Amino acid sequence: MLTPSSVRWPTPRSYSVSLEEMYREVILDHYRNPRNRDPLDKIDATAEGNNPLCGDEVTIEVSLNGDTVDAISVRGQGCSISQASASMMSKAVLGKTEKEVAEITDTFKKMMGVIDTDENVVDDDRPGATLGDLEALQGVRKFPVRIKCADLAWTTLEEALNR
Amino acid sequence: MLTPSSVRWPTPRSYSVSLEEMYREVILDHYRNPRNRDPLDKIDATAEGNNPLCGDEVTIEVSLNGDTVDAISVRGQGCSISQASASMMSKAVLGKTEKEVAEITDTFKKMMGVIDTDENVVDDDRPGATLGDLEALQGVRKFPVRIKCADLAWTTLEEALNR
Amino acid sequence: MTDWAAIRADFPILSREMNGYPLVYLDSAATSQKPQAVLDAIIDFYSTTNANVHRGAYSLADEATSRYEDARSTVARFIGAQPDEVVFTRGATSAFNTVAYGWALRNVTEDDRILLTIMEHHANIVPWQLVSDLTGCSIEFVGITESGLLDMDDFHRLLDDDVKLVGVSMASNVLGTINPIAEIAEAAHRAGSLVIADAAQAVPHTSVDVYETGADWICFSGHKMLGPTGIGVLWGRPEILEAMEPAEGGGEMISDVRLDGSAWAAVPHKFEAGTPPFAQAVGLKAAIDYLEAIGMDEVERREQELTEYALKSMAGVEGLTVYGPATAEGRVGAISFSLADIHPHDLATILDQRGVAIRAGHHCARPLARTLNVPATARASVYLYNQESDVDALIGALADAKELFSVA
Amino acid sequence: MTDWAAIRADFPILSREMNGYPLVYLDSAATSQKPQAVLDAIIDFYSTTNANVHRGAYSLADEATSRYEDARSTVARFIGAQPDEVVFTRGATSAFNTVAYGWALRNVTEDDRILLTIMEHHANIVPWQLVSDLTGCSIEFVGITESGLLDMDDFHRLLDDDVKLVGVSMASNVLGTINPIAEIAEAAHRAGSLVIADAAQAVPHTSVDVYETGADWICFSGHKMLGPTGIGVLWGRPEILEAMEPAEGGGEMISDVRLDGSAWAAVPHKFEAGTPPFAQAVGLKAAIDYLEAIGMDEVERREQELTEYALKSMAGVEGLTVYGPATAEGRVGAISFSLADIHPHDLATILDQRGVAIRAGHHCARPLARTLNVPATARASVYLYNQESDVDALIGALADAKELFSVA
Ligand SMILES: Cc1ncc(COP(=O)(O)O)c(C=O)c1O
Ligand SMILES: Cc1ncc(COP(=O)(O)O)c(C=O)c1O
Repeated sequence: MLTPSSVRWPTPRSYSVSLEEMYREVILDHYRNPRNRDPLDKIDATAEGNNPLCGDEVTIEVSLNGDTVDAISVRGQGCSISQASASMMSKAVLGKTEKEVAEITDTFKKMMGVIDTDENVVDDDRPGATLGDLEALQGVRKFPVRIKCADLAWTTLEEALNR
Repeated sequence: MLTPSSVRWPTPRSYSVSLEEMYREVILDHYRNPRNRDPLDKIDATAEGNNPLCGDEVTIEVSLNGDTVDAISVRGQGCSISQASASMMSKAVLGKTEKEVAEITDTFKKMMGVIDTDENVVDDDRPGATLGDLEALQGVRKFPVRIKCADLAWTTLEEALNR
Repeated sequence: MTDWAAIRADFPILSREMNGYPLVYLDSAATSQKPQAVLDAIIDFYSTTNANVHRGAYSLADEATSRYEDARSTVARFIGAQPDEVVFTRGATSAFNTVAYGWALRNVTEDDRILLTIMEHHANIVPWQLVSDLTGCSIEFVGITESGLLDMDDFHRLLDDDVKLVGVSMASNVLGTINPIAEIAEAAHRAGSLVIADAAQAVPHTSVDVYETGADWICFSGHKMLGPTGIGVLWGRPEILEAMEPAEGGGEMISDVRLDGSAWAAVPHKFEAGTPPFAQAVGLKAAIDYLEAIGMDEVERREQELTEYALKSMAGVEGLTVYGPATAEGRVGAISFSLADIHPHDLATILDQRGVAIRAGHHCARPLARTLNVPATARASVYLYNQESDVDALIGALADAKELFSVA
Repeated sequence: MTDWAAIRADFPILSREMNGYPLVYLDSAATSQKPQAVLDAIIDFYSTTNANVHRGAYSLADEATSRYEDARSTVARFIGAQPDEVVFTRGATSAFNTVAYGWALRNVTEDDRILLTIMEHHANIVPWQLVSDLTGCSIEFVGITESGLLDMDDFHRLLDDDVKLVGVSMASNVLGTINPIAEIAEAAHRAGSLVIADAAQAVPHTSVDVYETGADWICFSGHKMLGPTGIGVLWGRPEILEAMEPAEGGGEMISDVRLDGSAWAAVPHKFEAGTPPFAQAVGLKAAIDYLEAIGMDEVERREQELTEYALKSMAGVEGLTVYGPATAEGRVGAISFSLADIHPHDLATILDQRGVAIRAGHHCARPLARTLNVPATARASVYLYNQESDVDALIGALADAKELFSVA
C-alpha cells in the first residue's frame, strides 16, 4: 500500500505547447546566466521592486551619462520569468537614452497587454520589431498570473528613472 | 394603493390555545398589579438579575427574621411573564423559611423544566400541588424562549440568599 | 413595473410555514432573507472555484482571486467608490472596530472628543468606548427632537475643534430616521473632524454614493442586503486608508515579515489579515447584482410604499405608538412601536403564533431606549420581498394581543 | 474500512477539469474543499431557518439561535471543551488578534517578552508585533534543527520568567512538523507564561483535546477543515476568557451600554461583537459531523498513509529536496519542497498545466523561509479526499518541469 501505486497516471501527454512557448531557451538562459548583475559604483537612479504575492524581488541601479543609460545593474530573486525579464531588459536599455528607454518600456508593456493597445504590437510576421530577445516573453501572455512577473523589472525601472 | 388594502388576511382564527394558557388572568393581574414592590428598610439579602437578551430586569430585597423571609421587595421591568413570576414568587416565599424557599424554588424550576426531573411535578389532576397561583406559569413551558423570563426572579432570589 | 410577487418567490424561506401560518418576516432590519440567486452563487463557488485567494499560482486560485476581486469591484461600483477603497470585513461591527484600532487608537488623545448621536447602534458606540478607555478621550452624544429627528442645534452646539471624530448613522435601525449626513459631514470637516457613517440601514435600502455623503468612512453589512452572514464592508477615503494602521495582523496583509517588524501590503489588503471571507464576498456580489437588476431607486420606492402602508395601518390601531417619523418620507422601513401596556416581548410571542416575526428589545441601541424612556420597543421592518398582506397580518395579530391582554 | 473513493465523490469540485486534466487538488493546507453535506447544510439553513441570532423572541430566531449554539456545542465536543469556552471568530487570524487586543495589550509591558517559533505562520507573528509596537514588549524566536524540528534546547534557553506568552504552532504549515505542545506548555507554565497554540493545521487532521495540549488558548479556521470561509474558533481556558477584555465592541457582546461606559456580556458572547457568522457556524458543524462520521483517527491514519506515499514517491525524483521531516511520522501532510533550480513559481505554473494545484511562495511564513534560506518553496498538501493517483499526477508533472527546464 505504501509503495508507489501501480495505478499510474494516464501516459503523460507532452506538456502543453503554451508552456513550451513560455519557457523558451533564451529565457532559461537569461534566468540561469543573468546579465548585468554587478553593483555600480556611480548610481544616478535606483529602485527596488517586489511582488508581495509571489515574492519576486528586483533591485535596479542605473548610471546615467547625460540622459543615456551608461551602466545598469539588475539583481534580484524570483521565478524564471521575472529574472529573465530583468536580465533581458538590462541588455535592451543599456546605451539607450531615457526617451528610448521609455519607448521600449511602452512597447514591451503593450506586448504584454499591461498597457492597452489597438495595434498588434509584436507580430511574428513583422521581423523588424524592436524588442529583440524580449519578444520571447510573449509566451507569458497565455499565463495571465505570470504577466506581473514579466512586468516587475520594467515597473521598477520606470520608478527608478522617474524619481 | 396606499390605503389599507382590501385583500384582508384570512378571517382571524382565534389565537392559539397555548397563548391563552400562557396569558392567564392571574398572570396579567400580577403583571399589572405587582405585589410587594415597596423598598425595604432592613435588607439582609439582595440581588439584581437581568436577561441581557430581552432586557428583563429584576431587583430583589429580602429581610430575614432568623431564617424566615420576613419581608420581601421585588421591583423590575420587563415582560408580563418575568414580572408576574416575580410578583407571584414574592407572595409565595413571604413568611417561609430559607429551607422552604429552596423547596419551592426547586419545585418551580422542575415545573418549568429548568431542572430535570423524572416525576411529573405539577399535574393538573393533582390539585394538592404546593405552588398555588404559580402553577399558572406552567403555560410558559410551551414557549421555550420565554422560560428564562419566568425563571429570572427565582434565579435572582437564589443568588440573593446564597450570598 | 417590477413584478414584486415574482421577487418574493425568489426567497425560498418565505414559503415556509410558521406555527400553522405562512411566515410573515418583518425583521429585515436585523437580517435579510436571501434570494435563490445568492444561494446558487455560493454553492457554485464552492463547487467549482474554491481555492484560497491571493496565494496560488495555479489556475483555480487565480479564478478564485478574480471572483473575490470582482466582488470588490461590484461593491465599489455599487457605492460609487474605487475598488481599492473597499475593505472586506466580518460585518459592519468589525468595520467600526477596524477604524477604532487602526485610526482612533493612534490619533485620538485625552484632550479630544468623539461626537456620536443618541440614536447610534452599539456598533457605533462601544468601539469608541474601548478607544476612550485606552486613550482617555471623551465621548458626547447628540440628542434627538420630539419627533425623532436628530437635534441639529444640539449637534452644532457640541461640535467644536476638540472633536476629532463624528459618528453618525445614515438611518436609524430603531426610529427609521434618515440623518442629514452631508450637512453633518460638512460641518464636521469645517471643525476639523473626520466622519464615520453607519450605513448598515442605508446601503440595503437606497442608492448610496459614498462621496456624496461627505463621510470619510462608511460601514455596512452584507447580511442585511440579501447577502450572506460573515461579510461586511469598510469604505474609506483612499488617503485616509493609506495613513491608517492595520487593526488585525496576519497573513496577506503584509508585504514583508521580519523578526524585528513587518511592512504592510497596499490598501485594501493591509486591512484584510488572514484568509478573507471570499465565498461570502462572492455571495455579496450576487446580492448586489440582484438588487441592481431591480434598481435601487425602485427598491427604495417600493419600500417607501410599504412603509407608508404600514404606518397608515398602524395609525388605525388604538393604543399603538410609533417611535420616529410618522410618515414614510425621511425614514426607512424600520418601524418601532409599542401597544398599550403590552410588553414588546409579549407582543413578539403573540404575533409569532400567527407566523408574524417582529423584534422586541432595545435593538442594540440602549442609549436611545433610555432617551425614549422605554425599556424596549417592538419593531417591524420591511424589505423588498414584503407585501401589503404582511402588514395586514401584523395588524390582525395585534388585535389578538389586545384581546389576550384585555386591552380595549 | 472507509470507502475513500466514496468520500472523494462527496466533493463536487474534485470532478472538475483543469487545463484539460482532472483537477488534482494538493493545496488543502491553504484551504480545504467542501463536501456536499456542508453545502447542503448552508443552503438548508438559509432556506429554512435564517434569522439573526440571540435577538428575536419569535420562533424562527429561536431556531436560528439553537442552530448557532448547537454548532458551538459541536465544536466544543470535537475539541474536548465546554461550549462557553468556544468563541466564534472570522478565522484563526482573528482568533490570534482577539487575544492580542483582549489580553496581551493589557497584560504585557515593555519589560516582558513574547516567545514565538521561527516556524510560525504570520497569523501567530504579526499580531504580537502590533502588541509590541503598542506596549514595547520584545519578541524572540525559537529556532529549528537541521531536520526541521523545533529546537527544544533553544526553547528552554530562551524561556525565562520575563516571558509572558509562548506562541507555537501545533503543526507547521510549511514543514509539516508536529511540535511537542504539551511539553512546551508545561515548561512555559512553570516559567509563569501563558501559551497560545496555532491549531490551524492540527484540528483538521488529527483529534485534538484542548486540555491535553496544555495550552491556554487555541486558534483554528473552519475553511481548512471542510467548513466554509468566514469562521474560525478561539478556544480559551474559562478563567482566562473571563478575565480578558473584549477586542471588538458592538452589539451582542454587551449586557448594558450607557453613555459613560458599558458592561460586557458573559463569555463567550463578550468576544462576539455584532452579528456573528451564524450561517458559517452551521456549515462548520456539518463539516465536523462529516469528519466525525469517518472518525478523526481514521482521517489521521489515511493522511499518514498518503503522506508516506507522497514522501516515498518524491524521494524517487532526482534533484528534489523536501523541507521538514522525511517520514510521515511526526508530521502532517503539508510537504514543502524544491526541485533543482526550477523556481517554485515556475513549478506551480507547469504543474497547473497538468491540472495539479500546488502552492508556491513563502506560505505566510517568511521568517521560516529566511531561515531555510529559500526565497520560496513549492508545497503539496493532502487531505482525506486525496488519493495515491493524485501523488502520481504530481510526480508525473514534475517530470514535465524537469524536461522544460532541461534538468537531468
Ligand atoms: C499554521 C497556520 N496558522 C494560521 C493560519 C491562518 O488561518 P486563516 O488565514 O484562516 O486566518 C494558517 C492558514 O493560512 C495556517 O496554516
Ligand atoms: C444601524 C446599524 N448599525 C450597525 C449594525 C451592526 O451590524 P452587524 O451586526 O452586521 O455587524 C446594525 C445591525 O445590527 C445596525 O442596524
